[in-house]
Amino acid sequence: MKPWSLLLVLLVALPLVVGVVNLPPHDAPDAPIHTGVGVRYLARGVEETGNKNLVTAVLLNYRGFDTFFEVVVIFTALAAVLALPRGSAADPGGAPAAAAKAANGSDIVPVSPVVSYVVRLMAPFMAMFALAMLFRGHVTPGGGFQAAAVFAAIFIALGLVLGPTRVAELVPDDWRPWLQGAAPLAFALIAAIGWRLTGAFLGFPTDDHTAQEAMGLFLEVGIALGGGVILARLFVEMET
Amino acid sequence: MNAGWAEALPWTIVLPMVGAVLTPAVAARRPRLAGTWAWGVLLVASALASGLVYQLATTGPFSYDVGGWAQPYGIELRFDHFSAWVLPLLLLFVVIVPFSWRYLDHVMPDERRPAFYALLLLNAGGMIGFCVTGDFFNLFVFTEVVSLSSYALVAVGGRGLAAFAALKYLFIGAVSSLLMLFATAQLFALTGSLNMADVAGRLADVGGGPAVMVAFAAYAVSFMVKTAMFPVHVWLPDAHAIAPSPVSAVLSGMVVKIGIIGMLRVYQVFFAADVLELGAFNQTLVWFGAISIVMGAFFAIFQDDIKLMLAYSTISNIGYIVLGLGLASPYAVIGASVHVFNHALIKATLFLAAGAIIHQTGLRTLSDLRGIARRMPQTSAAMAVGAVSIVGLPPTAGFVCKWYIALGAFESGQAPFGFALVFGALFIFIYYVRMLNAFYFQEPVHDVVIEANEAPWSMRAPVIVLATLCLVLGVLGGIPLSFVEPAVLELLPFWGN
Amino acid sequence: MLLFGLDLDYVLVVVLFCVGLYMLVSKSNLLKKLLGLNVMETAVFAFIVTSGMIEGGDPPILVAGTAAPYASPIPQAMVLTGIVVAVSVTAVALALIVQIHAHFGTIEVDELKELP
Amino acid sequence: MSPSVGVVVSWWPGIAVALPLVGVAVSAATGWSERRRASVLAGLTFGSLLVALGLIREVLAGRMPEVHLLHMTAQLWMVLRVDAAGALYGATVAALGLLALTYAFGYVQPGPRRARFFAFFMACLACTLGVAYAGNLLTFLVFYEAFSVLTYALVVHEQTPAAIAAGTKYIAYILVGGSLVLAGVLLTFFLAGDLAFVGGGFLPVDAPRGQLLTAFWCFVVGFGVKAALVPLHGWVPDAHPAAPAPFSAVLSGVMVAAGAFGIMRVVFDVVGVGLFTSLGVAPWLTAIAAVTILVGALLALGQEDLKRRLAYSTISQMGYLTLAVSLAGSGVMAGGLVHLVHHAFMKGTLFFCAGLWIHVTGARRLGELRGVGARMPLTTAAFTLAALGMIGVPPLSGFVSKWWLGVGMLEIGAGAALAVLLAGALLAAAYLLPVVYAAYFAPTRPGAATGAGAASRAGGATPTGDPASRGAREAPWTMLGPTLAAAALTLAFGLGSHLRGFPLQLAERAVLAWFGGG
Repeated sequence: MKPWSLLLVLLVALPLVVGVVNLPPHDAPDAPIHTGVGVRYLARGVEETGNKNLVTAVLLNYRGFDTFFEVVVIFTALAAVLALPRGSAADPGGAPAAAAKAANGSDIVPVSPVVSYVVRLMAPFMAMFALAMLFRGHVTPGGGFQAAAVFAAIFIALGLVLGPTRVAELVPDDWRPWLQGAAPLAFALIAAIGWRLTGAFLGFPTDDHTAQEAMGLFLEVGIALGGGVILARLFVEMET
Repeated sequence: MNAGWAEALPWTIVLPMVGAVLTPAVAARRPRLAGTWAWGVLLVASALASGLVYQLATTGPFSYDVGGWAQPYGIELRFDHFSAWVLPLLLLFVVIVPFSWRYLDHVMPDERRPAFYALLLLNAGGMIGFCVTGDFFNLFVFTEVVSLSSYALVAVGGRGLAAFAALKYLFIGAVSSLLMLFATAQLFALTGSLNMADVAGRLADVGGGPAVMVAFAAYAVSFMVKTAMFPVHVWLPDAHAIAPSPVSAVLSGMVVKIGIIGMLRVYQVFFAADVLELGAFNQTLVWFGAISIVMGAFFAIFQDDIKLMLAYSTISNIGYIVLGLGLASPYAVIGASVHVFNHALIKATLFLAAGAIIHQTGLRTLSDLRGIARRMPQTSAAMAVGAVSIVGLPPTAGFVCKWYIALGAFESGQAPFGFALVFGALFIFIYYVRMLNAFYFQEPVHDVVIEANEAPWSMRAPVIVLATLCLVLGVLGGIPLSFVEPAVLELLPFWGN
Repeated sequence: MLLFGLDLDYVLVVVLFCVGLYMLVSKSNLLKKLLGLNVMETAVFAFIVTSGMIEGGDPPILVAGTAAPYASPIPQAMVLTGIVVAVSVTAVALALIVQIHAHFGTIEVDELKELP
Repeated sequence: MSPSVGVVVSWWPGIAVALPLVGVAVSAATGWSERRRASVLAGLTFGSLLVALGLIREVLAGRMPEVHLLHMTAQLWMVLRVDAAGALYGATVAALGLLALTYAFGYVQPGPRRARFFAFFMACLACTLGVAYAGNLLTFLVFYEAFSVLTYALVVHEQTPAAIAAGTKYIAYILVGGSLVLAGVLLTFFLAGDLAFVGGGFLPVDAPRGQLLTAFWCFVVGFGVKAALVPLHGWVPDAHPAAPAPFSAVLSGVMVAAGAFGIMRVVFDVVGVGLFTSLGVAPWLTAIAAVTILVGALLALGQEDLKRRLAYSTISQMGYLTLAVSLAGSGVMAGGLVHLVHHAFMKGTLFFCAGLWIHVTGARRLGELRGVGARMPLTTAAFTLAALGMIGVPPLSGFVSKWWLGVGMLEIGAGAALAVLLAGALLAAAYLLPVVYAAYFAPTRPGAATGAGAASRAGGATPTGDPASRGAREAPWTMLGPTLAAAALTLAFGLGSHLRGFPLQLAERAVLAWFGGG
C-alpha cells in the first residue's frame, strides 16, 4: 500500500514541478500577473469602487459575483450538515457505535474554571475586534469574512465553556433561517439594487461614493452575520 | 449593451440559489412545503432559461457583464450553444423533484426535507452557473457549489455506508477541484487574467511551453475525475448507487456532465489560443473513452443490485461521450454533445423507474425483483423503454447520438472505434436483457413482489413523462443536433490540430 | 528565491502539496486523510498568494504609508474565496466522519473495509 | 428502375403497418371479452392483408406508393416505399400473419400470458410489414431490429427453462447480427451519404474496396444470422421448438426470411448487381449458400423432435434464397423470390400441423406420431401436401419455385448449383417423407401418441384430446381452418403460378427493377 502511495505522489509531483518552475518568476515586476488585469485595479480601483483596500474592492466590486457564490458555498456546507442523518439522536446505530459513545461519554474533560473565566472575559473584546475588522475592512486588512471567523470563534469558545445548547439559544428559532442565509440574501438584495441603479446585475454606482460605501458595508455586515452564524451552527450541529 | 432575455442571465443562476437559501425559512412551519417550493423555484428558473435559449436561437451567443465592468475586468457570463444545456437540465430537475416528494417518505424524516431540497436547488444553480460562466475562477466556485451539494446528497439517505461512500467521493472530488484551482492559478500566473476569452488571447502571445501544457493537463485530469472516466471512476458506483434514487438521477445524469462541459470550455480556450499540439491528447481521450465503454459494461454485467448496475452503465456512456470528443470530427462531437443531454434523460428515466420499484418493494437486486413487471407494468415499461434507449436501438434517443459518434469515427478515419462503439452497445445490452428478463419473464420469488402495487402518481408520472421523452427525442432527434451544430463547427476549425 | 535555477518557493509549494497527497492516500485514519486534504489546499493557496507577490512590494491597500509597487490584489481575493470553500468542504467531511463514527464506531479505513 | 414505375404519395403502406399496431393496444386493453378481442384483432390483420393486396395492385399498375414516416435528423429519416419485391413479401407477411393469428386463438391457452402473446405478436407483425415496405436502409434497420427484439418475448412465451435458454441464445445471436447490420448501415451511409434503396444499388463504385467489402460482409453476416446461414444458424433449432406453434410458423415462414430478404435488398438495392459481381464476393456467397442447403438438410435428418426437424428444414430452404441471390441471374432470382413466398406457406402449414399434433395428442417426437394419420386425417393430409410441395413435386408451389431456380441456373450455366438444388430436394424428401410415413403407415403402438410423458412435454399447450380416445378427432376449426387454408394456398400457387397478381408475376417485376430491364 505505502510504496504505491509514494509512487502515485511522485507521479503527481513530477508534472506539477515541471509546471511551476516554468512559470514566469513571481517576484518580477514584469511578470504577467502584474501586467494583466491587476494593473487597472491598482490604477483605478480606489476611484471606481471607493475601497482603499483593493482586495476588498476585487472581492466585493470587480469580482463580487465570485464572492456571492462563495457565501453560497458556506451555506451549502450548512445545508449539507443539516441534511445528513443525525449521527446519534435518531438512531444509536448498532452496538459498536453505542460502545464508542459510552467510552466517549466517560472521557469528557470538565472545563477548567480558568479557561471558562478567560473566555467569558475575552468575549466582548473579541467581538469589538471583529466589529473593527468589519467596519474598517475597506481601508485596512479585514472585512466580512474575517469578522465572521472571529464571531464564530467567540461562539465556539463560549460553546466549549457553556455548552453548545446554551450558545444555540442565543439565536432565536424564528430568526435562524434568515440569519444563516444573511450573506447570500444580502448579495441578492444588493444585486437587485445595483441592477435598479446602474442597469447591471450587482453593479455599483461608480459616481456615488456614499451609495457605494453603503452597499459595500451592507454586504460586509451580511457576510459577517451570515458567515458567523453558519460557522457557529456547523459546530453546534456536529457537537449535538 | 445587454438586450432582451440576456438580462435574465445572472438571475437564472441566482434564483435557485436564493430559493435554496429561503427554503428553511419557507418550510420552517411545514417541512413538506419545501418540495413544492423547490419545484416552483425550478419552474420559474426553467422559464427564464427558456428565454435565454430563445435569445440564443434568435440572436446567437451573447454575454453579460456582471456588475457592468467591462471585460476582462469583471466577470463575464457567456451563453453559447453549449450553455444551452441549462434548459434541459432545469427541465429534468422539474421532473425529478416531484418524484422525490413521496420518495423521501422512506428515506428521511420530515424535518430534514428543507435542507435536502435546498441542496438540490444549490446543485441545480451551481450547474447553471458552471455552464454559463466565462471566467475560470468563477468556474471553480460553481464547481464547488455543485460538488459540495453532491457529496452531501449522496449521504442524506443512508447512514454509515452512505457516509463512507460520500466521503470517498468527497476526497477524490476535492483533490480534482484542487487540481482545477491549481490549473487556474497556473493560467493566471501565465497570463494575468481569468476571463476565458482574454486568457485565450494572452496565451497566444505567451506561446506554448511546459507550464501551459501542465495547466491544460491539470484541467483535463480534474474534469476526467469529475466525469468518472475509467481509470478515475472509482468514486462513482458506490456513491451513485447508495444515494436516494432522485439524487442518483441528478448525479448520474447531470452532475457528471459538468466534467464534459468543463472540458469543452477548456478546449474552447486552448483551441482559440492554438498553443498546444492536442492530437495526441485527443487520441488518449479516444482510447480512454473506448476502454470506459467496455469496462463500464463489463462491471455492470456482474452486478445484481439494479442501481449499481445503472451506475456502472453511466461509466460506459461517459465513455461514448469522451470517445466522441476525442474523435474530433464534426459528426462525432455533435453526437457527443447531444448525448450529454440524451444520456441524462435516459439515465433519469432508469434511476427514477428503479427508484419507484425500490420504493414500492424495498428490494433492489435483480434476483429479488423477478417478475415485478406484472405488478408494476407501467414502471417496468418505462424501465424497458429506458433500457432500449440507452442501448441505442432505433428510433430512441440513444440511437441518434451513437449513430453520429460512430459516423464520426468513420469520418475521422478511425473506423475500428466505430465498430467498437457499435459492439460496446451490444455489450451494454447484455445486462439490460438480464434486467428485463428478470422483470418480465421470470417467476416472482418474493412475496413483496407478488403483492407490490404501482407507485403513487407523483412518482409514476415523472417516470412516464421521461420514458415518453426518450422516444420523442429519438423521433425528433434532429432538433438538438441542429442546435449544437453551429457551436461545434465554430469549435472545430481549431480542433485536433 | 532561486536554487539551481529553480524557483524554490514554487517547488516548496509542490512539496507541501505532495506531503498532503501522501497523507491523503496512505493514511488509514479518515481524520488524517482530511488533514492531508487540508495541507494540499494550503499548498495551493500558498502557490496562488506567492504568484501575486512582487519584489519589495506593499499590500494592495492604497492608504498613507504604503507605496508602489503593490502586490496583485487578485490572488489574495482568490485565496480568500478558496479558504472559504476549503472550510466548507472540511465541515462537510467532518460531518460525514462523525456520521461514520456514530454508525461503525471507527474511522479507520482498514477496519471499515472489513466490516460489511 | 424501369421507367414505367412512378412514385406516388400514398398513406396505404403506413396504414398496413399501423393496423397491427392498433392491435397491440387492443391486446393490452383490459375488460374486453376474449371473443371481442379476437374478432377485432383478426379484423385488423385482415384489413392489413387487404391493404397489402391493394398495394400489389398498385405495383402491378406501375405505381410505387410512398409515405414518409418521420425525419429524425437530416441524415436519418424513415420512409415506406412499396416496390414489387416489397409488395410480394408484405402480402406474404400479412397473409401468413392472419392465418397464424387465427390459429393462435385456439392454440394459446387463456391466462395472464395470453394478452402478452397477442400484443407482441401484433407488434412483430407490424414491424415485419415495415421491413417489407421499408424504402431505405434506416427504415429497414429500425423495423428489423424492432421485430427481432420483440420476437424474444414470443420465444420465451412458455417461460420454461428450455424456452428461456432458447430465448437467451436467440437474443445473443440476433443482437450480434443486428449490430453488424448497424455497422454496415453506418459504413454505407459514410460511403454513399444516403440510404434510400435504388434498384441497381447506390454504393459508389469507386469507394475503397476494403470498405465496400467490410460493409458487404457486415450486412451478409448480420442478416445471415437471421437468415440462418450455416455457421450462424445456432439459434434456429432451439427457438422454433420453444416458441408456440403459430409463432413458429411465422418465425420460419416470414421472419427468418426477413434475413434473406435483407440480403436481397443489400445486394440488389444497395450494392447493385454490377458492383456485387465486380467485388468478387459472389462465389463465396454461393459456397455458403450451398453449405447451408446441404448441412441444414443433413442435420434435419437426424432430428427426432418434429419441430426441430422442421427448423433445420427452414435453414436448408433459406439457403436457396441466398443461393439465388449469389448467382445474380435474373431467372434464378425470380425463382428465389417466388420461393420466399411459397416456402412461407408450405412451412407455415408444416408448423401448423406440428402444432395441431402437439395440441391434440401431445406428440412432439417422430416416434409418437405413429398412426396419427388415421386419427387426424385432415391435418395429416395438409402436412403431406406441404411436405410434397417442399420436396418439389409438381404441381405444387414448391415445384414452381424450384423449376424457376433450376431453369435460371441452367441459363447462366451454374451446373454445380443445380446439383446442390437437386440434392437439397432429395434430402428434403428424406427428412419429410418419414414423417408422412410414420403418420399414415407405421404400426400403432398402444398409447404411444398419448403417453403421459408426451403430454407433459407439451408445456403450455395441454392436450385437449381424451387420451383413451382411439377414434378420429381433429382440432377445433379455428386451428384446423388456417392449416387447411395454408395448404390450399400451396396448391393454388402451384396451379395458378402464371396468373396475374400471383407471386411469379411480381417476382419478375422485382427482378426487372434489379437487373435493369434485362
